[in-house]
Parts: sequence; structure tokens; C-alpha cells
Amino acid sequence: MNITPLLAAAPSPFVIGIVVFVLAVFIGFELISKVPSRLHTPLMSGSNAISGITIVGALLCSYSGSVFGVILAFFGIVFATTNVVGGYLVTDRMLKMFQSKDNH
Amino acid sequence: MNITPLLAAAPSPFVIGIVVFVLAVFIGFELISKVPSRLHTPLMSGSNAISGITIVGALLCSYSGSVFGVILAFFGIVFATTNVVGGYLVTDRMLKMFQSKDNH
Amino acid sequence: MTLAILGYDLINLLYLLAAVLFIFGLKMLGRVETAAKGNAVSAVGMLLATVVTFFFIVDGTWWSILWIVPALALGGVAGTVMAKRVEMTQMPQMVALLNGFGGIASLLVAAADYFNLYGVSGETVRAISLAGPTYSLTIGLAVAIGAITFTGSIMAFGKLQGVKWAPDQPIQLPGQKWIVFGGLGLLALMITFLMIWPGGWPWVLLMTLVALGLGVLLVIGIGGADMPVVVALLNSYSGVAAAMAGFVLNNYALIITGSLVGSSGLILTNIMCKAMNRSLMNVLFGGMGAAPSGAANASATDGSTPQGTATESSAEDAAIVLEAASSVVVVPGYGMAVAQAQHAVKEFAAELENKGIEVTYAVHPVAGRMPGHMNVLLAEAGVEYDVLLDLEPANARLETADVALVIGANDVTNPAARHDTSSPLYGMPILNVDHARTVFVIKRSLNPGFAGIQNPLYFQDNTRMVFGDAKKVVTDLVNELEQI
Amino acid sequence: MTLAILGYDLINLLYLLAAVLFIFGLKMLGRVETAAKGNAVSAVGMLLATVVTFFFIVDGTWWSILWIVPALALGGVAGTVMAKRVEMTQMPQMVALLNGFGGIASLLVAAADYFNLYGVSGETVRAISLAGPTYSLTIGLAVAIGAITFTGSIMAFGKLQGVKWAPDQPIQLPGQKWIVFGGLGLLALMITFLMIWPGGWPWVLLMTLVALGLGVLLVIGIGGADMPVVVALLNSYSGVAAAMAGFVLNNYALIITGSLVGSSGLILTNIMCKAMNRSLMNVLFGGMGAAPSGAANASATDGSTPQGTATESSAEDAAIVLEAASSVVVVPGYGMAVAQAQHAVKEFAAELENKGIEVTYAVHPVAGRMPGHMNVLLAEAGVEYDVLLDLEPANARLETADVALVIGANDVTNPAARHDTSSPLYGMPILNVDHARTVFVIKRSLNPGFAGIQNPLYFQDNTRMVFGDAKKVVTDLVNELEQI
Ligand SMILES: NC(=O)c1ccc[n+]([C@@H]2O[C@H](COP(=O)([O-])OP(=O)(O)OC[C@H]3O[C@@H](n4cnc5c(N)ncnc54)[C@H](OP(=O)(O)O)[C@@H]3O)[C@@H](O)[C@H]2O)c1
Ligand SMILES: NC(=O)c1ccc[n+]([C@@H]2O[C@H](COP(=O)([O-])OP(=O)(O)OC[C@H]3O[C@@H](n4cnc5c(N)ncnc54)[C@H](OP(=O)(O)O)[C@@H]3O)[C@@H](O)[C@H]2O)c1
Repeated sequence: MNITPLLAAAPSPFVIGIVVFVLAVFIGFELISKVPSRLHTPLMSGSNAISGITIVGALLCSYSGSVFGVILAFFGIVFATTNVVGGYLVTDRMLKMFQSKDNH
Repeated sequence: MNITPLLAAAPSPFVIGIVVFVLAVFIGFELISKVPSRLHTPLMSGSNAISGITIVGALLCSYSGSVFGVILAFFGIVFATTNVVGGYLVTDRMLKMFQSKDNH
Repeated sequence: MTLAILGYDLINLLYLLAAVLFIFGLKMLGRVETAAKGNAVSAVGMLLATVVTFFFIVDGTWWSILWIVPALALGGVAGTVMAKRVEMTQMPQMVALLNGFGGIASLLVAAADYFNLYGVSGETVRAISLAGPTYSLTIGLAVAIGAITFTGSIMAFGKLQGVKWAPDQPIQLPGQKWIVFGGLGLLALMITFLMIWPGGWPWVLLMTLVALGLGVLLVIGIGGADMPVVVALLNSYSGVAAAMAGFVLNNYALIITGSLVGSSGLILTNIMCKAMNRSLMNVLFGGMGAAPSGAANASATDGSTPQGTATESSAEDAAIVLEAASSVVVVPGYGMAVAQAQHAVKEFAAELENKGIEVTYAVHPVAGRMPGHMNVLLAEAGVEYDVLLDLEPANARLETADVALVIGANDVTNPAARHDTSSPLYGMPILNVDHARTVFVIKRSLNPGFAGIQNPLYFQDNTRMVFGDAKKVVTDLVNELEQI
Repeated sequence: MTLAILGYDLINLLYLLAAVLFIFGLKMLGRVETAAKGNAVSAVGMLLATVVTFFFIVDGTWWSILWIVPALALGGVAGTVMAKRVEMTQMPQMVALLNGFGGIASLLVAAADYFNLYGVSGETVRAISLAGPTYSLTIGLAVAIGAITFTGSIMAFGKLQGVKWAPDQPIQLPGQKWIVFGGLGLLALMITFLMIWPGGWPWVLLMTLVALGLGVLLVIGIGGADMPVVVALLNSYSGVAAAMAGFVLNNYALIITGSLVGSSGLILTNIMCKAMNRSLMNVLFGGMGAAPSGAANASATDGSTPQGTATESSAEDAAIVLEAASSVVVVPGYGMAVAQAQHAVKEFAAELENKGIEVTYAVHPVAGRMPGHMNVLLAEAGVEYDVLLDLEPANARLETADVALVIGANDVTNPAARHDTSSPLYGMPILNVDHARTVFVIKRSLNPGFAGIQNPLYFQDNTRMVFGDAKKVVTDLVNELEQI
């Protein structure tokens, strides 16, 4: 009559990661469908900006550890931030073009 | 220079559960759209069968613990199995009706 | 230790595979060509999840097969018998019943885990407290939602089946709305108590009782004909209950699959509501409030008194007109289901086709009393899939049809839905039978249908009423046609 | 301890919120009406995720702001300047460049975590071994995919920008296919080594070098005009790289978001391929294999020699015919972009509209060299959104148009795509300009376009060629029209 094994029956973080990964992949697949061609480039650029999420990872690596590691993380932040900021601004500029003329 | 907090930075199982829950909810929302009306009843019945997944939970509760708990789990297995088996068979019967006549 | 963790990892990866099969299965169930295969794919997922769990359990405690196997067998036999015995026309109540079983199973799972934990250790309260307040929260939610799903589904089953303890008419207690809200508030309160005093097991039992009562109350106030939507919604609830049981057990299979069913069920409910021109809110709040709830208040409604005069006709006259037509559209409705006239209709169509007349069927999404009702009946009678027209092609066909033959349909042909803003049906897409050259309507009287309102179609110049039971009239038509 | 866990819980819930914002943002980006808002929604999600992480870090180790803030500032300024300076016609290469930055960032994150772990303890190997072989696996994948994304994107940038170290023509080394497969095999081998000897940091550096080379090799073999598809695919890769970095750090924000981008990017790549009538496989394997890769082999292709004779015309004659028309459809193509003729075109259309002639634009999905190329240029010149017709409405309009004016378009108007099964374009949906009453084509010669094949349109009876630079000819047309 020992219940502990069941309560402790959590999978490893790696497997949890895989579960989360697979679910998110399905969402991504379902999300995009029948995009008009004029949105292909902005959509590409917008999702490119989102892939800059690696900025979170760069920040998390940047505060401690080895000097070499922190230096790498420093450049990681620089590149990821450029990706994020540039990506969103460029997408916004492109999309502004498609709006009605009153906004100009 | 202490790295442990970050490596141990796993959220609680409850929060992981919420993450998984939210992602699956999004998949469910995206999955069903524009179902022809003749499939409404089979779809309802088919997803009802899937909700019988609670059979897994019933099995996991049934092998140890208190006598009362195991008795509850016993009935849980009975009901869940009825739901699963009945649900899939009924759905299959309904869908067979829509198939071309050669299958009869 | 390492091996055990690998074990859990492997199990969880197999659960994930099962979930992926459910996702593909659900997606395939939404398209006619792939639906049957989709059901099979999802069944394989379920088998996988069950077998994996079974071996996991039995591997640890072999003696538990002494009660697990009988339980599985019992459920398996019960499910098989029910599925084989049920008649096609009783499908909706069958789904309701099975859904109720799913709900009570989730309730039992949550309660079992709670009492297992409770029974394990002398230091009960400490054991459960350790699991944290979120444990009590999810116990409470699984129990409450599971119980509501159970009794709600049983009531829906009763109303669809027409048993006497579940009257077809909506029964509204005085101040019902407040009783329902009060019940929900009480449940919330009890869950809070459980979170504060996790050892207070009487709360769990009390909560179950309150939720069981609430389930009855929620559904008893809704008319029998609204039950398909209610069942779809309760199906979504049973998914959420399973997900909550998953939180209790920290089991991702239950969480993922439960929430999949919960959200996709909600979407399906929404789609069904739209087809019936009702709002989801209207259903979500247990049918309380505005809309007229079915046939009960039929005679009270304004539109139910006849306007103008209807022209009567006979099967004999109808047969002559039909024989002269080159394109006939059959519009089946609830009356055909009641009269079990589908086989006669098939015969009738064969008779016309022999004479070189083209026959198609116009199937409205909410004709009858469940989605796909007409499709199931006509398929049962052997009508080919490709002559069943959905709303839009049917309306295109009706524009040029010589005869529209309405068999026991009423609301779905009501032209008031197109232009009369005061009609309760206004805005619902209907079958434009009034656009056909001649319309024959087979029903027993001028009485209204489900929505309880009169149908101006019957008083049009090009409409002829053939009064009588659908099966009898159609059989008469067949005889007349044979003689011509 | 309790507080710390609550802290991680809260952070992860906020990450989840950010992910939900990304999901909604991506969905909204797919529809014209909501696209701009969707981008803003997703930007809010990114801000949330970044700010949360920033405070989490700074809260623990305040001194780290000394290098974190400068890094953020540097990246922010660089991104802003790049985004503001870039011209509309250079958007694709800009996206490629930024995408490369995302790839190298994920590489750096994985490497940083590895060397951080390495640097922390004397017992290095033990520390990394403890993290398990999956740690080394994901380190390897993040580094490899990140590096391939980086150099691949830089090459794509170069080809689109037209710099001399990245020639527009595809460069195929002898046995390139095998070099690529060999490189991939080598990477797999090195990752396996790292899993067995997790302390072997030289493998990480070596792996980076090999993957960087592979990225160059994969893209250098593809023609410049295929780059938009390549960038879409590399965008998907950069998502996967971020997800892998997420596995390294056990961070759900990165895993969820990265896989979202990875899978939605793959779908977008697929959609773009379909619009160009090429298979995803063809692109997935680095453009190696069958299809003719762009203009390089133009003169070698059979169809490139003129068949029949083309009728030449002048701007003056064209203006007379245009003036007499009541409906004109302008068909812009790559030539308009090269000549930067969009403003002249807008002026020309205004001239016609003044005369009461209806002008619409037929925009093919793959006209130009990037998706939406024509839309961006015409929008820049101030053409209203509602006169830009997509493929289907454009073809409907062309059926009844008096004049189709083709300005620097070629392949997208090639009628061979409709019926000539031997044409490389066969099966691609095209603009049926040949169905218009009269067709005027403005280009510099009879030379073929991107696909390198001749266009039978030019030898049709109702086609008139007006040779010359697009901008010059259109300006001439404006002058002629002013004089009439
Ligand atoms: N399909 C669904 O999922 C669903 C679910 C819930 C509600 N509903 C609602 O149900 C209605 C369905 O429309 P409907 O046109 O199919 O049916 P209806 O409007 O309910 O009309 C059915 C008609 O059949 C006649 N009838 C009854 N028994 C008959 C018999 N034995 N022989 C011949 N006629 C008979 C009745 O008239 P007499 O009494 O004069 O014979 C009645 O007017 C809609 O209002 C819809 O919103 C549908
Ligand atoms: N949109 C995308 O995303 C994308 C991406 C990759 C590939 N592609 C491919 O690119 C092609 C696009 O078709 P398209 O019809 O737009 O272009 P195209 O078939 O490449 O033809 C462009 C034509 O413009 C003419 N031209 C060039 N410079 C000019 C100038 N200064 N003034 C006037 N004319 C000039 C050229 O003829 P002359 O030399 O005789 O002047 C050429 O024939 C398709 O084959 C498509 O598959 C598109």
C-alpha cells in the first residue's frame, strides 16, 4: 500500500519539453492556412521577429557562469535584440503600406 | 557564480499542467471548423468516446490506496470503459451508414 | 531509479503518441470522406493509452488484475451491447448516456485519488496538504464538473428517450436562475473550504450531491428538442472533467485529451447553435431567458393562428402532378422521422426514377431533432449519398424544380425566416421551397412545428396540402403512381 | 523555497501568456484586415517575455545590468536603424539578414549555457554529465541548426542584395549533393561524440564551423530568384533552433514559441512553393536536383528561341488604343520593379481615369521576385488597395477587358502554362492576359524571364510589343495621353 511512486510519476523535463514542443507544432500547423499572397512577406517577417524569442534564452545565460559563456551570451543578446526590434519594425512598415491612405 | 538556481528553475507540475492544457485547448479550437451538418452527431459521439480517456486515470487509481478509493476506481473503470467501447462502436455504426452501398 | 524514470518517460511519450492520434482522429472526423477512418485512428490511440497504463499497473501490482480485468470486461460488454442494440433513431440519447458515464468516471477518478491519499497514511491531513491547494482545487473541479455532466446527460437522455421522469417540456422552477447561480456559488464555496482544510472529506461528498442536483436542474429547464445542443455542450464538459482529473493525477494524457475534447466540443456546440440560429450564451446559461423553448408554448404564440386559407389536395391529385414533373425535390423533416416514413420515401423516389423523373433530397442542417437526423434515416433506407443536397445546392435546385414535396418538415421551410423580422426564425437560413413551381406539403394538420409558429408557406397560391400521416400518404402516392 | 517556486511558476505563466499572444498575433497576421494589429499583439508578447526575464535576472544579480543593458541598447539601436533605413524594395534581404541574426543568437545561447556549465565547477565533466545525454543532444542541435540558419541567411541576403561575394546564379560544386550529405553526417557524428563525452568542448566549436560551412553550401547552390522561399524555410529553421535552445535551458517560452515558428514557417514555405508551382522537397533539399535554376541557363533552354514573329508597336500607337478603351488591366511584373516604374504607372493610371477609363491591376502571387512584391511597390506609389486584383478576380476581369497592359511581366502571363505539358511552367496558375481584346507588352527585348523560356503570348495576333525600359515607355505613354 504505497502511493508515492504514482505521485512522483513525473516524466523528465526533457520529455515534458517534447510534449510541449509537439503540441506547439500542431498549433503552428493549424494556424496558417490560405494566406493571401500579398501577406506572405509580412507574415514571414513577422514570424521571423517572433523567433527572436531566443532573446529570453540569451538573457538567462548572461548573468553568471564562465567569462567565456557570458561573453557569448552578450553577443547573443545583441543579435537577438536586433532581430526582435528590427523584425517588428520592418513588418510594421510593410503592413502600413497596405492600409488605407488616410493613415498617411 | 552559482548556476544551480537556473538549472532547477522548473515550474511546479500544476503550472506545467496549465501550459499543456492551454496549448491543447488551442489545438481543439483550431481543429474543428466548417463541419458539414450531417457529421455533427458522429463528431459529437466520436469526441465523446475520446473523453473516455479518463479510463487511464481510473486504472491509475485502482491498484493501491484505501479500500474505499479502490472501490470508487473500480466503478470508474466500468463507466469509462462503457463510454469508450460504446462510444467508438456507436460512432462507427453511424459513419458506416454514410458510406457507399458496396460496403453493405 | 534511472530505469524508473525512463519508464515514466516512455509511458509519457506513448501517451503523447495517443494524443497525436486523437488530434488526427478528430480532424479526420470533420470530413465525410475520412470520418470513419478518423474514428478508427482515435480508437487506436485509446487502445494504446489503455494498454500502456494496464501493463504499467499490472507490472507493479500483479494482484490488481483480480478486479481490474473484471471491471474492464464489464464495461466492455456493457458498451458493446448498448452500441449494437440501439436503433439508429435513438443515437442522440445513446450519446447522451455514454457521455454521462464519462462524466461520472472522471468524478470517481478524482474521488478515488482523494480517498486513496486519505487512506494511505495515519497523518492524513499532512499527506493531502503536502499536495498543495491546487490539488484540492482540481479535486473540487473534477468532482463538480463530472457530477454536473453525469446528471445533466442522464436528464438529456431521458428527455430524448421520452421517459416519464424527464418530461419533454422545459420545467422552470420559480426563480430557477437564482437557484442555479446559488448552487454554483455554493460549489465555489465548498471548493474553497476544501482548499483551506484539505482533510475535510465530507466536503467532497457534499459537493458531489450539490453538483448532481445542479446537473438535473440545468437541463430540466430546457425543451426536449434543444437536447442535441445540450449534449454537445455536456460533451465538452466531460472533456474538461477529464482534464481536471488529469491535474489531480498529474497525468498529461488526461490533461491534453480532456482539453482537446473540451475546446473542440465547445466549437461544435457553437456550430450547431449557429445552424439553429440560436446564440451560444442562450444555451450556455441553460436555456434560461429569452427564446421560446419548444412546442410547449406553441398555442400561446401569436403566429400560430392560421392566416388566409390553405388549399387542400389528395394523394391522387398529387400523383398526377408528380408524374408530369421532370425534377422533384423531396424535403424531409421531423414528421418523416416520427412517422418512420423513410423506407416509403425511398420506394416513392424509385417509382419516380423509373418514370425518368429526377429526384433529389433537400436536407436542412437542423431538419428533425438532431444534426444529421435526416441523413441517418435516409441512409438507413438506402438512399444514395450523392442525391442528398446540402442547403446551398438544394436551394439552387429548388429554383428550377417542378415540384417540391415537403414531407413532415415545417420550420425549415418557413419563408418568414427570410423577411419577417418579428419571426423567431428570422435570419435562419431556410430551404426556399416556395421558389419551386408547385409545392406539396404532407403533414397531419395546420399545426405548427418545433418553433411553435405558423408557416405562411401553407397559404401560398402554389402550395397544396395533403393531410395525413407521412408514411400513409407516401405509401398512397406510391400506389397511385404504380397505377398511372 | 516556496516563494522561489511561486516565482518560477509566475514567470512561466507569464511566458505562457506571451506564447498565447504570439499565437493570436500569427493568426491575425494571416488576414489583411488584422495583420498590422496582429504584429502589434505579438510585439506585446515579446516585450512581456523580455521584461519578465530581465527583472528575474536583475533581481538576482543586479550587477549584470552592467553588460545586459548595453547589449540590449546596442541591439535595439541596430534593429531600429536597419528597419528605418531599408528601402521597401529591399525588404526580402532585410528579413533574411535579421533571420540570420536570430539563428546565430540561438547558437550563442546554447554555446553560452554549455560553457557556463563548463566554467562553473572544477568537476566539469561531472556537472555536464549530470545534465544527461539529452542536454548534449539539444546543445548539438541548437548549435548546428543555428549555424546553418546564420550562414544560409547571410548567403540569401547577399544574393538578394546582389553583392559580388554571393552571385545570383546557383553555384554547384562537383558532387555537391554528396558534400552536403557528408556534412550532415559529420554533424550527426559529432553530436553523438558530444553525447558520449559531454565534456568534449572542442566538438562544440568544430561542430559550429562545419555547420557554418554547410549553411553557405546549401544556399549557394540555389538561384537568386528562389531566395524568398529559402528565406521562409530558414525562418522555420531559426524557430527550430530557438526551440532547441529552449530544451537546453528547459525554458518553455523558447520551446513553445520556437516550435510555433518552426511549424508555421514550414506551412508558409509550402504555400509559397505552391504559388510558384514547385515542390517543397525541391526546396527542402536545397534546390538540388531537377528544376531549372533561374535565368542562368536561359539561353540553353529549348523554348528560348523565338517562334513566329512578334508585332512591334510604339508608345504613340499604344496611347491611341488605350484612349479608346473603356476598361484597362495593368499587369505588373519583375521588369516594373527593376525599372522602378511604379510611380510612372500610378501617374499613367490617373491619366486614364481622368478620361473616364477604368483601370485595375492584375497582381499574380509570384510576380516579381518576392511574394507581395508588386503589392508593396504599388502601395508605395499610392495605388489604392481595392483596385489590386488577386489571381481569380483578375482573370474574370481580363475576360472582358479591352486592353491588357503588361509592364515587365513575363512568366506569369505565359499561356503555355495552361496547355503545354512540356513547359516547365505547366500547371502554374497564370494571368490569362491573352483573353483580353488587345494586349500591349512593355519590355526591353524578346528575352525570356526568370524561368528562362519563351512566351508564346508575344507572337499572338492581338499582342503588340512596345520595346524599351518600363519606366521610360510608361512615361512616354503619359506624355502621349496628355496630348490627346
Ligand atoms: N436538427 C436538430 O439538431 C434540431 C435540434 C433541436 C431543435 N431543432 C428544431 O427542430 C425544427 C426542425 O424543423 P422541421 O421542419 O424538421 O420540423 P418541425 O418544424 O418541427 O415540423 C415538423 C412537422 O411535422 C409534422 N408531423 C409530425 N408528425 C407527423 C406525422 N406522423 N406525419 C406527418 N407529419 C407529421 C408536424 O405537423 P403536424 O402536427 O401538422 O403533422 C410538424 O409541423 C427546427 O425548428 C429546428 O430548429 C432541430
Ligand atoms: N514572387 C516571388 O516570390 C518569386 C520568387 C522567386 C521566383 N519567382 C519567379 O519569378 C517570375 C516572376 O514572373 P514575372 O512575370 O514577374 O517576371 P519574369 O518572368 O522574370 O519576367 C520579367 C521580364 O521583365 C523584363 N524586364 C527586365 N527589366 C526590365 C526593364 N528595366 N524594363 C522593362 N522590362 C524589363 C524582362 O524582359 P526583357 O529582358 O526583355 O526586358 C523579363 O522578361 C516567375 O517565374 C516566378 O516563379 C517569383
